[in-house]
Amino acid sequence: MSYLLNTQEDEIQMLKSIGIKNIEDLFAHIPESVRMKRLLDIPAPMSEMELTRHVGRLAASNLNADNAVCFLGGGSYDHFIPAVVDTISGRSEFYTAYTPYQAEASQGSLQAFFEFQTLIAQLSGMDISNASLYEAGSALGEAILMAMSLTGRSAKVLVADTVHPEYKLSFSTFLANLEPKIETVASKNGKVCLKDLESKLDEGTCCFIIQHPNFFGNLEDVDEIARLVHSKGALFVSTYDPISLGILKTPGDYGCDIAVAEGQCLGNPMNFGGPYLGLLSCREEFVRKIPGRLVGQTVDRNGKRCWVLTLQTREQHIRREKATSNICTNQGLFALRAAVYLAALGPKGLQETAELCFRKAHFAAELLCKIPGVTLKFNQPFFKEFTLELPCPASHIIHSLADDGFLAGLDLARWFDGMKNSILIAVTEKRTRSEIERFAAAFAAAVENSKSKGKNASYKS
Amino acid sequence: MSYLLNTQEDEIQMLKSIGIKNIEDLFAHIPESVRMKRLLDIPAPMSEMELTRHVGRLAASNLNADNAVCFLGGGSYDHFIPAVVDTISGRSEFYTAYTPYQAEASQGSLQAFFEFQTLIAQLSGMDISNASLYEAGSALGEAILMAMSLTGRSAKVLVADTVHPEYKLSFSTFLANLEPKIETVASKNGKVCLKDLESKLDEGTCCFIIQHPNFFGNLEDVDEIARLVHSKGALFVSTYDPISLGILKTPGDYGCDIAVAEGQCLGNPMNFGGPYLGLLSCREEFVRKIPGRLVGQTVDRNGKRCWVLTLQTREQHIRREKATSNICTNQGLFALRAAVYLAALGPKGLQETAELCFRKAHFAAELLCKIPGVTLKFNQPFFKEFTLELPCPASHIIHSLADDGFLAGLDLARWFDGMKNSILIAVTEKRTRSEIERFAAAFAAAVENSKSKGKNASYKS
Amino acid sequence: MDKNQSTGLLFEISHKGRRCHQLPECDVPFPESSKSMDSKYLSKANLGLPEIAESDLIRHYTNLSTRNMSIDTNFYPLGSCTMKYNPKRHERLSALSGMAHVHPLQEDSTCQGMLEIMWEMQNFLGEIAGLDGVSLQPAAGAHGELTALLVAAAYFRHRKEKRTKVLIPDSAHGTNPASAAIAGFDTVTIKSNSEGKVDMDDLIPKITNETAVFMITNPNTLGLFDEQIVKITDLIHKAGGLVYLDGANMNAILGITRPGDFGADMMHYNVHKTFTGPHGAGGPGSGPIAVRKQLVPFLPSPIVVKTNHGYHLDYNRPQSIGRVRSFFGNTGILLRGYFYIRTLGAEGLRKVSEHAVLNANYLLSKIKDHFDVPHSRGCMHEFVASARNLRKDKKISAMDIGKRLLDHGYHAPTVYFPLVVPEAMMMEPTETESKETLDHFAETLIKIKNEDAELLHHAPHTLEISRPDEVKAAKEPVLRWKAK
Amino acid sequence: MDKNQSTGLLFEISHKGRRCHQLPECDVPFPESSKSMDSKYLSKANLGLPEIAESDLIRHYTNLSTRNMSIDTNFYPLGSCTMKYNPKRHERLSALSGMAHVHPLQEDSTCQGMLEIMWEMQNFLGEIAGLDGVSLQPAAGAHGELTALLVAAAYFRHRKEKRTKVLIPDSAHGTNPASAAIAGFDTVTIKSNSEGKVDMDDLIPKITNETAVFMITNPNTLGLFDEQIVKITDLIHKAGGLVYLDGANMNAILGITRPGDFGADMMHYNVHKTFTGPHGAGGPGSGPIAVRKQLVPFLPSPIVVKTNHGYHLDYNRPQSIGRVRSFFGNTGILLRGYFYIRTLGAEGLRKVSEHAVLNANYLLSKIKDHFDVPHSRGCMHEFVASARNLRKDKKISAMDIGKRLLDHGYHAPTVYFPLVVPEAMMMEPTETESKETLDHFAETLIKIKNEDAELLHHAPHTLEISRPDEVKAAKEPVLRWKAK
Ligand SMILES: Cc1ncc(COP(=O)(O)O)c(C=O)c1O
Ligand SMILES: Cc1ncc(COP(=O)(O)O)c(C=O)c1O
Repeated sequence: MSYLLNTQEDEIQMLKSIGIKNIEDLFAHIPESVRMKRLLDIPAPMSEMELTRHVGRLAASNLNADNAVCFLGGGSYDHFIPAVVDTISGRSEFYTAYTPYQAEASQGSLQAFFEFQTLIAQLSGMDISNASLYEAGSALGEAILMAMSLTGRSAKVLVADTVHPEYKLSFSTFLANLEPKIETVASKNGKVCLKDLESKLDEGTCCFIIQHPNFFGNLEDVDEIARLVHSKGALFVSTYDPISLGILKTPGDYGCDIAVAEGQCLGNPMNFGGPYLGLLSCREEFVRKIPGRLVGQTVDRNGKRCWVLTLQTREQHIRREKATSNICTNQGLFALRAAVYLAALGPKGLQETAELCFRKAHFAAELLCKIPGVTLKFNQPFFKEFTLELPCPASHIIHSLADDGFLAGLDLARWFDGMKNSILIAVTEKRTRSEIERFAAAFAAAVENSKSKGKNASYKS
Repeated sequence: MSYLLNTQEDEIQMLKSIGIKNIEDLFAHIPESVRMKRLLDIPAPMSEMELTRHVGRLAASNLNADNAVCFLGGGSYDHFIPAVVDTISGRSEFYTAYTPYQAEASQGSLQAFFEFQTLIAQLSGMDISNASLYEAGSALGEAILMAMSLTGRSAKVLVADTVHPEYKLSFSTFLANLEPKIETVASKNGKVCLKDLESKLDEGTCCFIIQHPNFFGNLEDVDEIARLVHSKGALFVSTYDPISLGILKTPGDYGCDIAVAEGQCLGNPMNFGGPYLGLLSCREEFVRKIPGRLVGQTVDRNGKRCWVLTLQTREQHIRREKATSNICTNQGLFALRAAVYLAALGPKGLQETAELCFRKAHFAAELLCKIPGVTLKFNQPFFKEFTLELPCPASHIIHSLADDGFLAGLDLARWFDGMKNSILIAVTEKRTRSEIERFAAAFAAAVENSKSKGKNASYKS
Repeated sequence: MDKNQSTGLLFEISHKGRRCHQLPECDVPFPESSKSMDSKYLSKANLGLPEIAESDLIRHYTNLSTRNMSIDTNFYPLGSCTMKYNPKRHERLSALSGMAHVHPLQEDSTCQGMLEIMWEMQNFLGEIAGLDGVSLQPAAGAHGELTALLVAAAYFRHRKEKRTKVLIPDSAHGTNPASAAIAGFDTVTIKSNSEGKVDMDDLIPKITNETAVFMITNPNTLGLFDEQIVKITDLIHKAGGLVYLDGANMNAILGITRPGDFGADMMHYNVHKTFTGPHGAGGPGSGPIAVRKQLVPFLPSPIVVKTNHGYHLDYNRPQSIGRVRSFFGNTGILLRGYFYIRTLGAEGLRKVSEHAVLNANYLLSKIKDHFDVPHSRGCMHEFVASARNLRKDKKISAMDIGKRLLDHGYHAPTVYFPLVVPEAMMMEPTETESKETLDHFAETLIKIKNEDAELLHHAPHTLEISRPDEVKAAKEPVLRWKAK
Repeated sequence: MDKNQSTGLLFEISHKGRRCHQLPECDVPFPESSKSMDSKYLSKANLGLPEIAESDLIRHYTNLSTRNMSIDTNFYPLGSCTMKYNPKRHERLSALSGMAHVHPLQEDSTCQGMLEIMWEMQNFLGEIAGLDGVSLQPAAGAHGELTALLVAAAYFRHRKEKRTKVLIPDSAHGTNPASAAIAGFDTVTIKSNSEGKVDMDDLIPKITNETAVFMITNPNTLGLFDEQIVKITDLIHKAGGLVYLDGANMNAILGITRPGDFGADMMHYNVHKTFTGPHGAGGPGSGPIAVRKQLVPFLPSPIVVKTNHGYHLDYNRPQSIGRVRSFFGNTGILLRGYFYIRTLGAEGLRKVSEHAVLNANYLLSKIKDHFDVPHSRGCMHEFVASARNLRKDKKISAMDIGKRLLDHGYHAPTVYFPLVVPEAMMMEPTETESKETLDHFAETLIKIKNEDAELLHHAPHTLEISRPDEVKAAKEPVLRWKAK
């Protein structure tokens, strides 16, 4: 198998034109000592028919949101993806183009990204957005760099311990060799402890990072937090759930300075973790510190409106080590998908989606809490995700529900010792009443079962 | 749910411009007596999410060539469809365009159809091809009309009884109210009985229709047949399997006058029977009698090569009752798919595909014939399909193999009494050795089982 | 962003030795038996198929595609063709393995989901038609016409009535007379009156005891609903004939009035028009027919029936005309029609027609002071303007206007049909276009009308090609590429 | 066939009350608890998202798409970007439910198929690199650079070595210094010599006991394989430093030579280049890294391991730097890379590089008598021509030539990079283009060179737009649409 075009006859003519005898001569200047004397150890080639069969078999072996009912969230969600999103992102001219360096030959993508920037700014209630970053975790890293250079403070970064653990791990690694130390603000009953925040905020603090709704599903006291953070001249960085903005107020509404989000939920498949879509929007005055690509409007020679990549003096290919970020390839196609998704939903669609998530999540929570020994871990307002305390290890429930065809939720013991019996459950607009009811029934059975098991044998999960 | 664009505000303005009060007024001239006073009795509307769930459930309930292993043929085959075929036929500009009446705005499709006509002519070894007909059965009807007007004979149409029964039924209905009577030429050991053919051919015979490889999978004595048919001045109409031409000689090679085929196997899914693709190609001199669309090459005002629909004086919209055919909408998109398929395979690909079919079919036949009581019904050379004689009703085997995840083959009792124990089995290039071996094993078990059952209870299928 | 690259013919860009689709090694031993194939059967020469690599193949067709106008890129007011939007969810769902890869000859028990859909579809189409029985078998509208006429012939044969004539208005689509001829009938043309409707004075004397079928398109090809319909159908019925409705224009009357209710005994649907099957640059379509009770026994076989053992295909129909094609029908298009009907529901279907008619009347209101529209009263989902005066005054033809519209990114209306209107321009906006689009289109039409005639004669000026030489194409037909 | 229709901004074609995606009625009772949501959390104003119907949405984007050049429509010799053909089977297979809809936090036991692929992918990339450990986590090349440098920093920290400097050739891509800075290192620039390779006289004195990493792109951004590489890596190793290979140019050396074998200790891949992930007009990419044994413990977590209970994600890696992003990685692009590698096999991969280099050298041979190519000796998969003389003689810049190429349906080469060549035009044809395409491209280039300078200054002349005013864009940035 190969995708080559040139045949042996072509090869001969081409070598002649080049003035060499055989293909090996092309590599003559590579030191003999480091040239490979054998073939790579890679399995034999496969025709399309064989590959299709092989991959089909592997795919069939994975539980997924189509062959199972998904209540698993924690930053990646099974929202419905309208067919139009796939149709449009499937246009060759969009997905087989490179970054739009040649504006004249890229107006399609440039306009689409300009629309994306506008949509994200509108959605988040901020002034401006960039053209995408990798995903939420690294985007928070970029936001912190931004905050440092904006505030000139580099001593301390504060983060709520209700932020997604993987986000925290990501930006901590990101900052590992830079000045600021990262301090965690404790939580109380599943949300930021304002006292602890107040005590930790100081003149050296460049920013405070929250997630809202937070990792456990709870809503934070965003207004109070904004007040506290700003009172110390720090920047307020909030990580939001784009879908939640169908009913919740925007980061802009509550005084956020840099808004970050995971855009997967906007028409992008869960893809076992990627590609995803890092969203970053902020105040207009931060424009020259913003990381990543920016598309700007201008006019051509004839005064016709058009779009170009702009403010590139921020970027690595011009600024090199002084760039605001090292990002080059970003998430173009997924930004396009998110734009199509938001345009397809429109204001009413987003609101209805958010309301369905909200109502179904609360319906599910009520049903599940009817199970003896199962309670909401925090009594806080939540949106589409909530944490349950179980009378048994979450891992038991998750394993046994997998056999029943459910992706049951997230075992919090993965990151939090002492949360062995806590499970995080997400409910999207896709879940029907009957799915939720079947889920609750299977859940109850699993709890029963595990408790009884628990009595005699006390095996490790 | 609706796909309407105009809102109530729009409606009001539009009604004003029209000069009426409300939408009902638009229908005022429809006699009150025949206006509907109620809503249609149609189920409640469904959102995309609901429809997707509903259709997904129904689809999952169907056995198909993806979730089962397909040995079922009889005119519709599970050949592999390369991804490029779907990608190209998925281009909006191809599948959401109408018949290319406006050549200037349709050069894409027109060139693609011109290429299709060339490909089918090349493939079948004939001079020219039209731009597609519905499917093979009705295409044979069109071929007969053609033959009648070409030969000026309308007394008799001869057809081999080894032609697909549904094709025969189709063109018989087609000709029901026209002059010619249709006579069947008997078969001997699974192929045309030349004696019977000779005896039935006469000066009133306009054409003789065969299928090669024939319905039972066997190859016909095409050269002898051609000689006989032409000796009586009749036309030789042959129905071929396009895939078989990777190794078998073409209708053109064996002196066929009008070549017809089912083009489903050329990159088109089985679709529970349609849309399919009727192929018709013939000698150059028949051009003004050919049914259906024809794309021709010409030049534009500036002498640039281009393509148009041509010889439309044959067609219904000009000729009305005198047209060569009543066809209007044909199978454009599937002709495109077939063209892409043939171009993707190329000469080697088609040959390799045919060889794989041939070898795997023969391998399967040998394995199956090792089962006690199972034999080849005809000892004739065959291509990818063959008929087995079983020691039990085919229907039993088919039912029980369905439970094992096989589409086992075709119960010939469906059309031929006295063939209760005969099954027609097709093997395409997609079938792997292990699938064939598992099939043979399951087949053996089913035969065993059915025989023993047969002994005590002799239930009807 | 096509620049004439990779759009030579496949055969011209073919290059010896290139491959796209490649196949696996054969994994079965070379069977004894297969040796036995006599060389007399085997192919002689190379088939001369092109040899092209995957990347070039994709570039070839992707660039070709951009030389088409289409619904997804342009407003396409092609009269009589109902070029409405094709929902993308239909493409996604009809591609599911459980839909696309079901074999037509599977046992009923293994495809209950498919049969359920087809059974429901039969009922939906019967209900919308106001008729009693449905066959989903015909592959397109013309095929439906022929099938229904064959049903009528069988019905009369069964009744031992010798009826040989089919009456067809002069405004009818060409497929009507063509279908009648193949069905073995003689056609009799009925004139249109000054209003573009059936001329009763011409019709009445032509109704005789030889009259088999009267084929009417209603709304007719002028986009007018012929309110004489009840009277007409009565007359035909009294004379013992049957009335056929050409359903190409059903988009105007869904849930508003039903053919069965106004006297039609048989009809076809164009699922690819009314129920939005993509047109695929010329098909596939689907042309199911609905008929009145007395004709049901004669419908093609099989038909889907529901029993308490589930759904199955009923072949046991002794009076059936048989088959008009192999296998079930153009299922893939029927599926899209089913998805559409289930998406819209009864209200939605009615709104389709309300807005199809609203849009046509609105467009008419915008242009009627500028273009001559001979039969504008009672316009339904489309109307036919005429360039006859423009032709007289400025030598501007309907074709000129159509071609010039292309320069503005609009597909041309249907021109020179129906034949009863000179210089006809038949415009059908459909319900899936916005007021803004119609406003811009109307402005453009009016602008064009006032453009210099020369400019129009040579239009289009901005497309891939200028006007093709159709005469040359027909005089010296070149229907295929030939190796030099 | 786009005619400027429906390509106003989404916000300009928005129309109050229009809908595209509509949702079902809520099927659950209004829950008690939900009432308890305090209004202080709830949104105030309308978000101002556009309101567009499905048909207009599709038309908008379909028409927009035709304003792009792309691999599927045009030859795209954009140097350093490896714009090779993206096989369609990859799109089909990565869209399977069992691939696209797998949740990243599922239990390992429920996604063994996915883990098997990722485990194999780790091994493939290790083998191709000649290195010992692989992390699939980085989202793109730059992310891979940063990740590897963080690994290096952790390694030195672990060894209690204070090494603060990263040496980078002046021909390096901008992401190298940018990544080094974020990883907390100081960058030291190394000059290129007259041959466009590392200037050893400049390098050697700059190697000190503070040297942490030497970052090299080899083949370098001039498309040259620096044969000093073994000597260089020895020197760095002797000084206790590590060598990083920027793998953007791996398309030139697959199976020919391995970074690990010529002394690199760390590298990143651009799966979206070398292993043909579609570029998506700017991503997504995937930038996995491979490292030498001593660095493996510091790689990000998790890593896929195979045990006799199947595959699982190993998080238990105490020395790991942690995560560089949430979740596993850009799996969707890794899948495409896996499909590609499985399709080609060892021979196929080697042939990719052989033909990538063959094509570049062939193109070079066609134009080198017409264009000045400062460093043509030992050209690999790409080369850099210079318009400096044209600029002097005819005032024709690299940009002018690039823009003019667009008029001929070719995407421009990479211009003004690398910085070490004035008026640089970096051309990378890749292996998925034919000799014919390269011939036509070369002819066109030569033709353009001899065109009138004025014509070139104002090129392109045939595209959607003429040259944009970039200065205005940066001076008065307009980064979003605003309601008037
Ligand atoms: C009025 C009318 N009748 C019949 C037909 C024929 O339908 P089809 O093209 O589906 O065969 C058409 C469509 O072209 C039509 O417009
Ligand atoms: C030489 C080189 N290094 C690094 C990169 C950065 O890779 P990515 O764009 O995937 O972040 C690129 C691609 O632009 C490159 O060409």
